[in-house]
Amino acid sequence: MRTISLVRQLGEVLVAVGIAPLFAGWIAQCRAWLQNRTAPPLLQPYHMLHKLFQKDAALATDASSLFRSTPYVLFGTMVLAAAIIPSIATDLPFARAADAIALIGVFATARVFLSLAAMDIGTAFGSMGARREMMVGFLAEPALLMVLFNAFLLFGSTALPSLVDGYAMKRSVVDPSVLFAAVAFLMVMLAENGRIPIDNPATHLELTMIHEAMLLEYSARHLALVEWASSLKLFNYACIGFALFLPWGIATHGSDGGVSMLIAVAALAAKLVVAGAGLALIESLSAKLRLFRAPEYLAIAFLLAVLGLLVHLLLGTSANA
Amino acid sequence: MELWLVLGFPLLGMLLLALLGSRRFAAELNVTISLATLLAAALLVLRVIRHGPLLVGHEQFFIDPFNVFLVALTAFVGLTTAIFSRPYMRIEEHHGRLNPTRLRLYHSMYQLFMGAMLLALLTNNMGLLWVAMEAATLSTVLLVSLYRTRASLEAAWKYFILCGVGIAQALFGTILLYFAAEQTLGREGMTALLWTHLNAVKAHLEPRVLGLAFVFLLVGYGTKVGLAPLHNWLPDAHAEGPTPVSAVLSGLLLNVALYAVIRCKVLVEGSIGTALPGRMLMTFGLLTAVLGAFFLWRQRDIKRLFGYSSIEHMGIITFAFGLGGPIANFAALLHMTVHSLTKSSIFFTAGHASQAAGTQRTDGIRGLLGISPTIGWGLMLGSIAILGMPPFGVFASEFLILTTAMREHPWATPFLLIALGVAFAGIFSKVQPMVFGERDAPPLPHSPALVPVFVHLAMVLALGLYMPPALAEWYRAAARLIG
Amino acid sequence: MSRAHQWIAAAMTPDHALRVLLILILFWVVLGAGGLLRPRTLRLVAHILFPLGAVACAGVAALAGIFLTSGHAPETMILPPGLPDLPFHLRLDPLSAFFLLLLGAAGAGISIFSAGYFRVGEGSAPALHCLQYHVFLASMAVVILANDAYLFMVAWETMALSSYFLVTSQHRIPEIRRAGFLYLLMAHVGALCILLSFGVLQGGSWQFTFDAMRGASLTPFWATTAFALALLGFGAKAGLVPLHVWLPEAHPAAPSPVSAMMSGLMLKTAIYGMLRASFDLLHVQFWQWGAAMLVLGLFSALFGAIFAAVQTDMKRLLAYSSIENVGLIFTGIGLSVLFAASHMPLFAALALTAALLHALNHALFKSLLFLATGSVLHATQQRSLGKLGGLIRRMPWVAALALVGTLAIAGLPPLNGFVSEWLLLQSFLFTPQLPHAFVNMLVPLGASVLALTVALAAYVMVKFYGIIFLGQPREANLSHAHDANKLERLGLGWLAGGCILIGVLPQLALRIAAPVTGQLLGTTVAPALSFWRIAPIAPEQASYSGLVFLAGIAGVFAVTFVLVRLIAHGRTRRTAPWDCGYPWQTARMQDTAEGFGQPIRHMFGGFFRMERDLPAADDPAPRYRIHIEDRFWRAIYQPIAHGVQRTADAVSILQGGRLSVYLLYSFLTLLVLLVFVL
Amino acid sequence: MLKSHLVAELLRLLAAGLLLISFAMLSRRRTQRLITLLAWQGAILFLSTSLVAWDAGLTELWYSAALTLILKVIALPWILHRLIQRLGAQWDNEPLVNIPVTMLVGLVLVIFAFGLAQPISMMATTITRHTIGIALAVILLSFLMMITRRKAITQVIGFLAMENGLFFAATSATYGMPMVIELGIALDLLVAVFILGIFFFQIREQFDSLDLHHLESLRED
Repeated sequence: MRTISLVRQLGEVLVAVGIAPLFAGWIAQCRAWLQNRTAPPLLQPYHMLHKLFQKDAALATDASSLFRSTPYVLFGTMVLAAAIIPSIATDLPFARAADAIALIGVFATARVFLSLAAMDIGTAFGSMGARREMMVGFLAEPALLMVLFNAFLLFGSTALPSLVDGYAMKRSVVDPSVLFAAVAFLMVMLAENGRIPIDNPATHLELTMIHEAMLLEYSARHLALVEWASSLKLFNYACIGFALFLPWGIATHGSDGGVSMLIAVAALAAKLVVAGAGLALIESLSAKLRLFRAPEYLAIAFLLAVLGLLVHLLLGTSANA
Repeated sequence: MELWLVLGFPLLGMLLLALLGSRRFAAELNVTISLATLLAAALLVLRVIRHGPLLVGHEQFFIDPFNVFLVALTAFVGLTTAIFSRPYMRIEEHHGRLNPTRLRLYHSMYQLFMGAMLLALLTNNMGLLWVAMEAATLSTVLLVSLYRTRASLEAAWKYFILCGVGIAQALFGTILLYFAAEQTLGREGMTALLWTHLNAVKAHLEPRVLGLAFVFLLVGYGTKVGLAPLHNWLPDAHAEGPTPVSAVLSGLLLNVALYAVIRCKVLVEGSIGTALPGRMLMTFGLLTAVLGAFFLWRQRDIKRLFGYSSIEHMGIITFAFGLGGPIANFAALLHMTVHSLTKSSIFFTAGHASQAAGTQRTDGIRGLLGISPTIGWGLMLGSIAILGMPPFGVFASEFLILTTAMREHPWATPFLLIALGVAFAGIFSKVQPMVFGERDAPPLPHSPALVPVFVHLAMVLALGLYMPPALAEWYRAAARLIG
Repeated sequence: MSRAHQWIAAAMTPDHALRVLLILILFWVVLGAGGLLRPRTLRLVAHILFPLGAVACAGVAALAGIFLTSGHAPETMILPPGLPDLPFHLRLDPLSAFFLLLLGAAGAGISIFSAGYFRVGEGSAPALHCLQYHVFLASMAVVILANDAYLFMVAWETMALSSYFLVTSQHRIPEIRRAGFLYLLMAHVGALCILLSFGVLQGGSWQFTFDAMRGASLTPFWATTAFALALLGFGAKAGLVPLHVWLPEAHPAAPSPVSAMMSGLMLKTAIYGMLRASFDLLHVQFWQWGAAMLVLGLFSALFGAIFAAVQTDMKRLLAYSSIENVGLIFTGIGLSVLFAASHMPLFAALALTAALLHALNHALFKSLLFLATGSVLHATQQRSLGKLGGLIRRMPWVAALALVGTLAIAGLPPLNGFVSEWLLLQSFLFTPQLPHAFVNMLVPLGASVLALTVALAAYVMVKFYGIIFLGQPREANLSHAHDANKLERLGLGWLAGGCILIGVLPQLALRIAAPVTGQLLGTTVAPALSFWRIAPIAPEQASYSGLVFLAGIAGVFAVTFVLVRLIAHGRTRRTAPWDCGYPWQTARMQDTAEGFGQPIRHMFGGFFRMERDLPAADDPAPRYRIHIEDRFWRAIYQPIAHGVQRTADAVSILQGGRLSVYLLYSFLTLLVLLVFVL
Repeated sequence: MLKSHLVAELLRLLAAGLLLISFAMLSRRRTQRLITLLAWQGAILFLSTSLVAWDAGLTELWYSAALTLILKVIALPWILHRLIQRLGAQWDNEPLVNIPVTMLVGLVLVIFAFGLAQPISMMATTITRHTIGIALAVILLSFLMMITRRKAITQVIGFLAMENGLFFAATSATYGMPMVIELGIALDLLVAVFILGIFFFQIREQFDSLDLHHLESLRED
């Protein structure tokens, strides 16, 4: 592989790691505006991370090494995912290391580690959170897989770069099935990232927590890494969404270095801004569901994806033309 | 010459033991005579191997591939049973269920029984065959009623009446056979009842008469084979008689009766030229196997249990003979051999097991492995063998029978499957708790002689893995003979 | 010495592979018998025989591996014993070699572990264990090598028998006896079905060798009958729903190494048989076969996962998870048949590769986990999840190695479980191209069921690991649990190493699976795109690299760790857990196994028969009890049992004890027959 | 010629008598009577056998006739008689099925037997060939009797009657079996009766009755 692509890769990863908290902050700000609260400063997440890194870590007496290493594992997986997802350019050395299905695997790894760590101390809330997290996970994955199936039917590939390139090749109108898939993906994304309506990142009521309940025992640098990782996860999902549904602007395979890169970065920024606002809007418009409703919610997402599939198979010929 | 020895020793033994049967050394004498018989049989077998089939005594006696191995088998099991019965009967005496006079009766009747069966196997004369079968019945009736308890008397009585009536039917069949043969062979030289002659001219015998004759012979000898619904005497006799008798009943008498049926089947099939006799045997066989299996399911008496298992296996063998053809007949003969070896060894262990536990009820026998590993493993391995688990020989024959049936008569396989499955569940669910689990019994007063058990099982195992060429050749020849 | 070297060299050249394999198998039997020299003492068995057995296992695996990679032609051999016209035929071809590799690789780990595991006074005598164990191993190897129906059946039933005795080694416990009985019964009935299937397969040629069966031409009806019978027989052994009832009873009842053997290895012989029958002997003819296997497989997978999620006994949980994994394997096979029958050999090869790989992986991680439960059992005398917890602090070795197995079976990259599931999903992606309308629309849904199952498996495994090893010990006596001994660690380590190796370098596994697909389907997927990446169909379509995964995560881990150390100071305070400031936290307040089951029971209530008694509000000593039962038991098995019982009762009227009636029977029989011949 | 015609007539007469006796046995209640009838049956057998022997001029048939006289007319009835004297067992016994029905069934059986025997009679060469049907009928009737009676002794009598029927069949169809067989059969029969005798005493000392309903304990419960 050429050095230039390595540079790109590195650059992309750094960008991702760098602006992921910003994205989270942006969403928070939009939400605040929508609920006419005075918004926290845009860079609030960075301040928080900085502060957390300064503190002494308070660790439960019998926390095992699993508990301590989990934050690093989480961060590692998320960075790896960021490296795989073509957010700016498609020909990346890492991008070929895993297709979208494998990407689901990466997120699953992160989820399992976090849940195990949550159970490690043996507190009531920790294990409860772990259980709920895993439940949401096994409900979300089939839906996500169906979305990817859709993409595969369109472009005959599950490797994200190929998908993006595929879009670049055929400038046809959007396939009807994509609409269904997109909605399904959005719902899954909300669920997976612990947003309303499944979970509320801003809640302080332990009994309703899912994601937060697992972090109760973490503090200082560990907490910082976990938070960073989760904002990175949100960012990654957003990028997957872009790659699947709005790949315009991403520097595709053939395109040469400089200019296309700049365009790509600009495009990414624009998309993120819009997406953040959109997410905030959805979150403020919808109310949090009771936990027992979560299966129904995700079942709907699943059905939408399947519907997309069937739509494609029924109208398949015209769409492929 | 050897043939006369084979027939002579048991008769001599009967007389000797009738005189000395109550002495201390009677059991040893019994063993010795059985050993002598076995040796004579071995000589006979050697001779047949060397000179092939032979026909002696004014053609009244003969040896062909079909009966040679049955003779050997009968003599062998006779010996092992005698060996087993020595300590077994001592224990019975020790428990006060028998006294010397009864033992005398037992020993001499045992020898008479062996002699009668050998005669039935060796004779070429259908009439003599009938006489021998009747003699075997009478001797075993006395053996079954040996304990003189209500139950044993009842069992013996039923055995006597049912088999007597049956045997009477067989006599009528024989008369009809004679009648038909007379038409072609004439009365001169009394050849009209000799199987070899009948077999030679079977194509010319009047089919309708032979059809009738076969029905009577089938019902007659079939009663002794234990074909359902003529089997009712069998479980009672097995359960109430002394265990050695159960062993020889299951292991030998049923074989001999079936042997008679098959001899007749050969003639009749040759005469009427249709598959009717075969079909009859198949139907009887399936019915017997299935009914036997279902009877097994709810047994609570260990000896009844294995009595019914004998019924089931006789059904399978009969079915196989009914299938006909080289492979099925081969399998049937093999199954006869392994069944009698396995079943007798099972009865040996079952007998000692019930002695050790002081009851024949299956729920009273527990933890045999704890009481005596040899008894426990003997019973476990024996049951596994009889249930058709490889690498035991029973599986080899069932393998052939099932595969043949699957090709030739697929409709029959579900029944066989049901029979085997139910029998497996029925037997194993009883045997497992008897062998395993906690122990609760004192050791036996005399140490049991279980060498025969493991010798039998070893032979069955060997037959499952490797069959001596001579034996295989006999089986093949016999299979051809039966057609 | 040099002679020995030459001999070994000769052995390692593939053209003697079969002979050497036989010698090794014989060696197992000899080892087993060797134990009887000193029946009651442990030393001989533990320190000599079992390790030697493990070496033999490794040898078998090595030979099979060499055979597979060298691409040598199949070897056949005929041994004198057997039936008169049917001596024992043996054959070593890629398919059998692959499963021998599986057997040897996993068997080595289990044998080493067993060397440290068996104790005196637990169940039957050590020598007996040793004998049954090695006969079990040998019979499995012979099943895989057999090339005629009779030898196959003999080995097959010997396998069932030896494993039965191992299962019931603690026969004083009634439940264990019951489990053993159920197991042997199902095994025997299944074997009869297989036997009948062979009866059909020989096609009237009366040749029971597999070569003859390959040649035999069957009508579609007979071919399908043979297939159905084989599916019944092998399905019963593999624990395919609804023939699975014996599995969750028998596997937990056995001593842990035996459970590992049964789940890890014995189930695979059923897979092998299914492949042998449907691909090799019946050369797949109808796509309906594939559809049937696909449906059964998917259902078993989901069923297994759901039931595993609600178990409260750690070994039962693993047993149900075995049902799930077997379901996944059958799904792959079914898919492969579907493609093969529709003339898409490449996709068929992909699906088959996935199935084979998953078989191998399952052998590794399921054995690993069962062995781990064995160590836990020895350390705590506890099987119930409700009485375990926090063992990661007492048994760090077992915990660490079990974590590998847990992640692997949960299908997480970069471990082996993920690879096979990824391949399976990949092969599902091509189902829309099937030429059968509706099928190609419905099958994709299968993929989602698959995804659901896989994700559920992750849930189950978090429950398994979290409740056993993490959290606070739920019982006082757990505080003095001891870690596994050296031999046990070695065994666990071997298996965990296998999981990691295949996960990181899946191309190795693809390489050894390739000859098999080549043999059965005539084509293979691309084993490896480059030394670090696999792309079974085409690189631009989908590719995966376990190596990069590991490197990436590990690299970032290291970098962040260093950076954090540099930027932030690494000071840590040890305090009591914060737990939202709740001070009276006790171990009893942790989430329990039942608690973990609750969402599943809530969502999939239809699958279970539940008996639950909830405590009253004012109960001073509240007790919550729930009993889960699967519906098949009442739906299928109890009716059968009752039917047999009723029939038996009806039949027993025949034996009414009245002589006149008996005479009447024979009289009527006589008359009927007379009318018949008249 | 005339002689053989006369013999044939006589034989038919005797055969009819045999059948008649069988029916009488079905209808009789008193054990004593049954034994007498059994003896009569034997006597008829003796007569018919000797007639056939005289007609066909077969010496061995004379032997078997003599055997019949000794065994079936004198020995067995006498033994049975002594037995019931000793056992004090000359009670009435009520059959399980009431007598008219039994007779009716018997009638059907006779027809059936004739139907069966038809082909055989056709091809038989003996002058007695028409009596084969009757022999078969006698066998079946005695079988019926064994089924319907509930005393041990009556069953035995039925058994012996069946033996008589067989013997009659043998003589009428084939001028009797070879001598060896005849002897064997006779011996077996004698032994059988002795064993039965022993049994009666044992059964009575165990159950102090010869009623068969005591012998119904061995069954599947």
